[in-house]
Amino acid sequence: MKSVVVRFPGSNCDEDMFYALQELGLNPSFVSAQSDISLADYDAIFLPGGFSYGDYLRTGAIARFSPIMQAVQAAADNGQLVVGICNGFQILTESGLLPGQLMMNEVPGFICDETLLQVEQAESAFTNAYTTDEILIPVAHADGRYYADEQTLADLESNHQIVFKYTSNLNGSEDMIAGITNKQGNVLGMMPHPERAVDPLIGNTDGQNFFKSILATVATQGVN
Amino acid sequence: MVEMVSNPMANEPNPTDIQTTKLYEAWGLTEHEYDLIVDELGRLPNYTETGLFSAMWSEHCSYKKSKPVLRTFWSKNERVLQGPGEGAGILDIGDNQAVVFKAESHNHPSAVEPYEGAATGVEGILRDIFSMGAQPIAVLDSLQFGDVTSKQTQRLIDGVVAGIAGYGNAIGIPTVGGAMNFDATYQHNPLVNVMAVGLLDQDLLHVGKAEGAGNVVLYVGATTGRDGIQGATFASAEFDSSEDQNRSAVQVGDPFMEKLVMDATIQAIQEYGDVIVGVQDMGAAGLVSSTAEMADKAGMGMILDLDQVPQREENMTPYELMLSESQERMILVVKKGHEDAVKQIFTDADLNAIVIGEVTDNKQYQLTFDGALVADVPVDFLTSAPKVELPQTEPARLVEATTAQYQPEVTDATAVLKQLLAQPTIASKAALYRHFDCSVRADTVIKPGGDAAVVRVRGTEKALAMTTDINSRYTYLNPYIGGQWAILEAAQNIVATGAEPIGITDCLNFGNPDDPEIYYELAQSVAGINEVAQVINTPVISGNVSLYNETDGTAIYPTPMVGMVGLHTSTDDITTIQAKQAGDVVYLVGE
Amino acid sequence: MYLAKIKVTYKPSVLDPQGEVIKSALHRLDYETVEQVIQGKYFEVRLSADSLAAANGLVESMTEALLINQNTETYNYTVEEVEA
Amino acid sequence: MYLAKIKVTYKPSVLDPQGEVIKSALHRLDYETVEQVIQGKYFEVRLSADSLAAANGLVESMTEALLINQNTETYNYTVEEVEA
Ligand SMILES: Nc1ncnc2c1ncn2[C@@H]1O[C@H](COP(=O)(O)OP(=O)(O)O)[C@@H](O)[C@H]1O
Repeated sequence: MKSVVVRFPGSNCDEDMFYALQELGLNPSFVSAQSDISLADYDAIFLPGGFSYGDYLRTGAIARFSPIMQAVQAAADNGQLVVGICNGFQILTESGLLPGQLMMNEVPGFICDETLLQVEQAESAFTNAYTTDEILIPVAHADGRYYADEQTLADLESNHQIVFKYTSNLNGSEDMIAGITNKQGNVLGMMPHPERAVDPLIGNTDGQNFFKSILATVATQGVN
Repeated sequence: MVEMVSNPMANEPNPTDIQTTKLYEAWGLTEHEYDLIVDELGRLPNYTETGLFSAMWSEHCSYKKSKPVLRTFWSKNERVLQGPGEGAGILDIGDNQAVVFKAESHNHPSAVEPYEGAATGVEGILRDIFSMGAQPIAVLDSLQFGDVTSKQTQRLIDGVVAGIAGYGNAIGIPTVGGAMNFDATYQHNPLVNVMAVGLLDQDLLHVGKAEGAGNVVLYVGATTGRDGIQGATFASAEFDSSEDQNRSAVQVGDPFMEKLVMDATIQAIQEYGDVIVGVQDMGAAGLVSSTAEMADKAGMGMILDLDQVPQREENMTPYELMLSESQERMILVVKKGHEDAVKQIFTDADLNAIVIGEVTDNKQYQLTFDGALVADVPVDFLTSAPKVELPQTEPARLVEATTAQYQPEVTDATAVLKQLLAQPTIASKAALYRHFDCSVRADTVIKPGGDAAVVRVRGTEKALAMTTDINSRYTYLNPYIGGQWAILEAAQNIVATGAEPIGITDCLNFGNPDDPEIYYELAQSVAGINEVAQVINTPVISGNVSLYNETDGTAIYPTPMVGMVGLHTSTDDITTIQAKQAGDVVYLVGE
Repeated sequence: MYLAKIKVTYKPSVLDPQGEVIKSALHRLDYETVEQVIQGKYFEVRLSADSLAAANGLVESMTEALLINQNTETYNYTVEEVEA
Repeated sequence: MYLAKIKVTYKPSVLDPQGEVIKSALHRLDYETVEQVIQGKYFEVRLSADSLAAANGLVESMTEALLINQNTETYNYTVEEVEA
């Protein structure tokens, strides 16, 4: 298993992600968003949270054009796992790797909290290790309201692409959506932060199984 | 490139005009101070030079009025690696690691422009931390507002909270604690104090010193615009609610740029610490204050070529370039010949990194502009404002105060408890601190909502507890005891998490010190803090002074905020505020 | 040199929470006759181009490529020639 | 019913970090002839008033009271009569 964390200018959860991957055995390294190397060697690619390019213009709008994004696109097409957390999710929707868009919270303002998520897809590449269907995961965002048109929402539902839903709608997301995958199921974006919930000292370990699921998926599929 | 239409200095008053119109008085210099300058230089200072002195001799930069009191602070023990006088203070926490912290006020800018004022307050305090070579790990605040039901206060709270969140969240340093108090005394003069805590490898410790003639002065970060010109003087003047013209002193922060500057500065120190002689952030009175202080600490001179300073606006004058408080800028002094390697780190991050001058051994502070020498003054004179000894008198209200015990009558304890809990100062602030990202970096063990916050030191068994405290009503009733209370409450909050208090910073928010009663309050509160500091072994390693917190002649309550840090040697010992289970016994300890 | 002025707004079907918040704030300030507030973005872009038609083309293409998200936003713009 | 369109921009001396970042992004996307980008806000406000002059007055006063920050921003606006 080899994983990589993409650092955009303005990423600020890159180290948190790295440590979580390291602690759970996903063998991470870093790559700069400004480089245009291939990511074909990595089983899983992580786009971390933060404020890439200051989140100026729109969240994720400028990061989407970073040189590394071509390699991310290629990896997604190739069936490797691609995970965008928070700002990473925003980058994935802006770049069209995931449908819809993340918009300003229904009540404007940044929210830092922990929230209960319903695991909607127990068998997905990112959730198969969960044994309960409700998990508590930290959230920290101002632009987390998932929006998509009706057709897209219906497709997400019927293709089983909705992986996590909020149990109470803290930001006004359509259908309480907290995280989705692409149709193939190898690209995931979610607003909550599982990487902030892996360490007993911090008081929450519900994020561990997220990473264990990815490990298990890679082990069985043997992507690389 | 823009064409230089004409010499931008052409319209500046000449030295004689400055003397006859007493322009310097509008910039905060007294006639006596001006005469000292004329004597020392042996000539009349020009416009640029007068501007340099007005900024460097302002209370904000020179502490000329508060210094006699600040000197009394106890600031040495076995842990202290760096006491007051640098960007931030530093304490040894073992394993070759150190904790770096400081508090800062941004009261006046926040009163005028709550969002940007608070945001740039966070920004400035973070720069103080990483300019020492440390990685910031946490931000705390201490906010004092007026009547919570007034629209004006609500606008201030919204702006200040959004500003702290907007900056801290984006740069990715968690805001882990703070305090928010309400009292009519702050109605027109809210207080916005922020504190930042950082972690340092002792080998990487850097201070703001410009040693070694010939070494180069490297400017890194954002371009210089006309924002915040004379901000330091502005911070050292009383507010008059009838004037709005102070508004030109507002700066806009750019957390994205600061994140790049922070990461690149820390990387440069890690990789090239041996050739980086000194590091200093540009805060109050920007370029002049940072460079002159660096030269003075090393006993050196400095010459700067202002044509090299990257400019955001056209036709800026030397005066404007030197006094601008544009944010996200740093000064590095680098051993001659090594500047290219250091520059590379910044240019790789798309940041300006430009040699603007060099260290000299003639002890003069010299500026050139458009090929001509536009300022030439002795460094040590520029950085040592004439001392001011101010008189103190015990305030009449204290002399006259009755010492009889006030006995509240409580007939319905439930009703009183409910009333207390409904007090804005006592009520939960969760709806507001929810806007602060308290868990980014994934190291926050105890979040807002407890006593002190606790942040672990990753890779070790250690953790740091931190808190800010003040009760200005106590200080108003008795400045000495109020000072004692502030530090004791901080210590109680630290101890409640299981940590040992190891040091403090402070933010001394007072009215006009020229009023002997106010100077008395200042001196007495400091004495109160100081006494307890020695008893509990928490040296005062950094701090900040904000004077002239008055509106139309009425001062705020004396508000000496204390920020304290404690050390957990084992994360196993961290205790939280929650009641753990039914049946547990409740003890009351103490007298 | 050309100056483009571009106004970007949400498509009508998209919730605009800022607009709602501002409307309530205006009501509280006694501007009670305000029926609706929409908050959008406004850009001024100075660029050189060979002709007004070329400038128009550039502005449309950069707006659609970067300045707006076509899922949720629409725009209109003007371009005028200005002094360099 | 009147429709006001209000464009708000930073005063020229105020740092516009967004504009700078967007300009660099446009350059990277090969829109190299872009010299300057300013990002501002755009509001559309629907309101009723007794006359166009009254509407103009209301718009100016609400803009200065709430929509802009007079320390850092300036604005211009138009008001037109529209169907209710
Ligand atoms: N402005 C603020 N920013 C961050 N945290 C805050 C703020 N105000 C209060 N808090 C947090 O709320 C909790 C209680 O605050 P406070 O009422 O001031 O407590 P106390 O006076 O008991 O220390 C503390 O954890 C404190 O850190």
